[in-house]
Amino acid sequence: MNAAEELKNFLPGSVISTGLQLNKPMAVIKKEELLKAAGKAKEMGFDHLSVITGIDYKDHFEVIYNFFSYSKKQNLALKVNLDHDKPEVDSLTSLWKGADWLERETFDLVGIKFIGHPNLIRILLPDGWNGHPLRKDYDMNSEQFVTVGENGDDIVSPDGTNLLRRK
Amino acid sequence: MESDELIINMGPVHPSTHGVLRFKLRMDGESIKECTPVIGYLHRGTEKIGEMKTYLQFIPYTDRLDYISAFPNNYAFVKAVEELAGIEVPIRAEYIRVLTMELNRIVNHLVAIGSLLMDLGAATMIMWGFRERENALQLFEMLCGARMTFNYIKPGGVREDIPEGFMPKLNEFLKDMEKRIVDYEQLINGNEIFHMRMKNIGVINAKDAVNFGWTGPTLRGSGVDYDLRKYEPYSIYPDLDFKVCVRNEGDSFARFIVRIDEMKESLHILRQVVDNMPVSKVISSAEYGIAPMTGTPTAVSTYFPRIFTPPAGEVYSRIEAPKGELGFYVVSDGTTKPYRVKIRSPSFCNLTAIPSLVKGLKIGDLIAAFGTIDVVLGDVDR
Amino acid sequence: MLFLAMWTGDIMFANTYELIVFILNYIGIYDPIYKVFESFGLEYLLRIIIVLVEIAALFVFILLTVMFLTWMERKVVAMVQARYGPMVTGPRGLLQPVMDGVKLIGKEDIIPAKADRWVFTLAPFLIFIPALLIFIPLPFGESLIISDLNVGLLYIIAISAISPIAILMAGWASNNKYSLMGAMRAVAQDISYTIPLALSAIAVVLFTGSLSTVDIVTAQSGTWFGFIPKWFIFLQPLGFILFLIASIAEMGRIPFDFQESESELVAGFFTEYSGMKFAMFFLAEYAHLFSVSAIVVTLFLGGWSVPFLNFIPAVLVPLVSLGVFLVKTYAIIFFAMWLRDTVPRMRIDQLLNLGWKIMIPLALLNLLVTALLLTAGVFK
Amino acid sequence: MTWISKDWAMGGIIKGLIVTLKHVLRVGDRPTVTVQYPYEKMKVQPRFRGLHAVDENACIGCGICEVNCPNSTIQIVKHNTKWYPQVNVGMCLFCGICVDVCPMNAMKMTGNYELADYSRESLIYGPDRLLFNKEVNK
Repeated sequence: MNAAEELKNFLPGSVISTGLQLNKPMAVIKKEELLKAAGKAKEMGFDHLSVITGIDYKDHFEVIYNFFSYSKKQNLALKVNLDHDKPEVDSLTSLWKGADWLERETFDLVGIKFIGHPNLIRILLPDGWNGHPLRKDYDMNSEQFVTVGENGDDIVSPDGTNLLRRK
Repeated sequence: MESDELIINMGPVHPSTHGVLRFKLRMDGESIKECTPVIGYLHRGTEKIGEMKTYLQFIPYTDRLDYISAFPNNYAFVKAVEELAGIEVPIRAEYIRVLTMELNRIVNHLVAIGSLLMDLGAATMIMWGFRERENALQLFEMLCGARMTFNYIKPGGVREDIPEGFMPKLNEFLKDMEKRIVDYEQLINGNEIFHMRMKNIGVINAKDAVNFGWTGPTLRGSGVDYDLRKYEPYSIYPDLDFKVCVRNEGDSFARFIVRIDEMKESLHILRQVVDNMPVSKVISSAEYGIAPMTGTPTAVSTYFPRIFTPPAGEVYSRIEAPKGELGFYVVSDGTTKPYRVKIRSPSFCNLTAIPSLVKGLKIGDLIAAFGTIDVVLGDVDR
Repeated sequence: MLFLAMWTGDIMFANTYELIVFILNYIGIYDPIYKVFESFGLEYLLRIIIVLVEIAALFVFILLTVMFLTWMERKVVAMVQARYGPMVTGPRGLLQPVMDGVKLIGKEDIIPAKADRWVFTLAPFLIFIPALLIFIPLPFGESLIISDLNVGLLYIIAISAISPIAILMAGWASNNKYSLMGAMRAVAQDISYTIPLALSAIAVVLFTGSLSTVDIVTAQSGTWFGFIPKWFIFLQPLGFILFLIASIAEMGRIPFDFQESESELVAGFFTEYSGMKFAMFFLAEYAHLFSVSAIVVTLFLGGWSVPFLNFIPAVLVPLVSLGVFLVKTYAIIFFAMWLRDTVPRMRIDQLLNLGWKIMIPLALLNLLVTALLLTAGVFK
Repeated sequence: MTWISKDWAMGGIIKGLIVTLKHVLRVGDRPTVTVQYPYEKMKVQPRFRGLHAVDENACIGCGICEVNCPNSTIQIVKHNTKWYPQVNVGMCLFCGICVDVCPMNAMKMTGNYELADYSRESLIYGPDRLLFNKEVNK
């Protein structure tokens, strides 16, 4: 019995299905129950949150959490499916401090909101950037210009008017 | 006693932020009250590029993530693709891959230690480190024609076989390196001022380190006996004899010593690889289901399929890069390009802990603690 | 007559002025010149001219020394780091400092918009001039001293206490946080290190009973048992170590280079300076390196004196003693450069701890023990 | 009295001073290693990936390199009567994929690495600067 099935035994209501992510156990979790399932996984010994991945599947979003257990040397992946219109899921920052930046990055690039995150702002792109680049409907041809304002904040504009360009 | 707060912008152009990292520091005199890293100045959208390039075309871009140690980046992506497509790799190719990666680990740690010492004000170590790094870079140049951005490891093997004259030079390097590490240890390890600067600075216990998602030498400095090469072995690491270097103190000094020890272990691994190097072809071609083109000129020793399509699926594969756990989450939809590439870069995750690590310390300690975390901004910003 | 006379060990001339007058007299041109000036009633003008010549010579000497020191620093660092260092301009890159100077003069002199213009401009001069003034009571050799002040040592310590004010001015006027922090550090460091510096110098003064640098040097001539030179380093080993550490802190060099600490504060107090003003800070820094090393040599390593100097002709004594003095000084400078390549920087609070909690008590202890032993008549 | 320790002897610093002195005096196997670059150049390895070169006779102008270039560096342009690649070195990653994929093995990379120039336009290397002729070189 792999870790995903074990998790299903503990929380039959939260786990929709179990399967394999190539060769690693994976459980699909109801999005409302993610925090509970992740907490259970942490209790089971999965103490290392390796990565949070957000994927845009055009009709829905997937957020995948990869865990590792230092004590058992086992892998576990949790997956939640989110609506495309309202990509919101609970934040794991209360359980893993390392989730902070990973969630901010996912928010920044994929545009998934993490409810309960203490500081959910853009991390790689400047504040005020238009759109989330890793979404499939992101317009690659749109230009955005970034300058630094008087107080050190980034200012983004769709045209180059705020650039100091020599004639 | 409190004085007025001073807000200092450290970076993005600053001698010791290793590139374009910026710290917003709220200072009380010399003490740091709050430290906020601001990243993204080197963001090149590598993950988006990955969605637009074929699998082979994306490999050069992985070189540019952690440009100090590019072989593990190549390998991490290629490993994910190989797992996805189920490609068998010739044994000699695996040996060459491990050889390059361990060599690169030495290079990375030399740069890490050197720049740490330079940030502390002792400029000698970085020059000595670069002296040895230069020898290693020449080996890389001999092997694949590039010194930092290799594009050498390909799905199914490596780009070219080891050239003539490589092995003697490598042996010379290994012999040389052993003596040099003794020099480094004499220069730094016992230095009382270095102890003053490093011991009990930036302490993080094992539980917090795991909670922050720390990996690599930084985590092992906190006493977690964890190395993917050992506990989730890939490539030929199960056949090799090496030990995981762990220190229990969890301070900057422990993280430094772990790096020195890892260099020695890497030398040990390299010697085994050199001794046991098998003879076989270095790239598999039939596995793709494409027959090699007949009449292909032979100057480049092997044939690469230009385009190949792994079956639809997703994989998260990770390796122990010099800086920590480097993972690639690759989703394939059965076309020639990946549907999604997510990079779990060790620098990014290790940097998460900096604000709580340096709280209440002096500005000089920020440099020391930050130096021992060893980030490369190409890897942080991607 | 003069060429044959052996040196007796006594000071021949009180200062360089007298030496110059003697040489002019010996050649036989002093009297005619004096008469010319006397006929106009302007005897004092001759004195002034000679003093100005002396000062010009000193100035040129210091500039050349500083240029050589920058070259030497780069070469020593390069040798440690398995590099060549400057190689292109001049033989072995010896003219590199000249080219650097030309480059710096040619640079635009930038004054930041929100800087305090007057203070900003004044600070480099205020740091450069004391760096030159400090050489006035320094005996470069037998008879080679601009002025043998009877409060020489006090003068040196007083003059070197001006530089933190200039640094603070520079840091404050730049209107830059890094500069300000660098300046604050420099002041804190200087206050905590001048005290052990002065205390261990006083221990030396207890032996000589005089603050005059010439007296201190002459007290160190001769030998014990015929082979140990009578240098104060052997009487004051602890004092020497304290003084050396404090003087390296005074020079502001690694491991105590907090005023600059380029990996923390970019360039410290002169972050905003460019062009000639930057060059003045740079020159002052190396002039300081030379002067502090010279003081260490004067106080503890016997200055220009070596045992057995009295076997050479008296005419050569100033030259030989100058050579001896320079060799000793460069040894100390080399040590400072060598140390810089080996050790990392300390942290500012650790430095202050070291200064206040360890060095000042030790210096006081050293002073107490020295005074007790002297009173008991051990050193006779 | 815990603050009295053997650190006071500064043994570690003295050890370090000895090592650095050994370097100053070049004791043992510690030579000067830097190269005086513009006057003295390092030997480039045969596999070095520098500026491209295209075999005039072998190249058939098929455009496979153009398709496979990750950064769209290569364009096929007309030169005299045939079609040859033109490389924009300013965008080139020097990854070597064009060399790998060339079906005629006409593309190769030379050891020329001094590619700095005064304008972006001059970084576009047309066939006139890239072509070499194996026959002539013999």
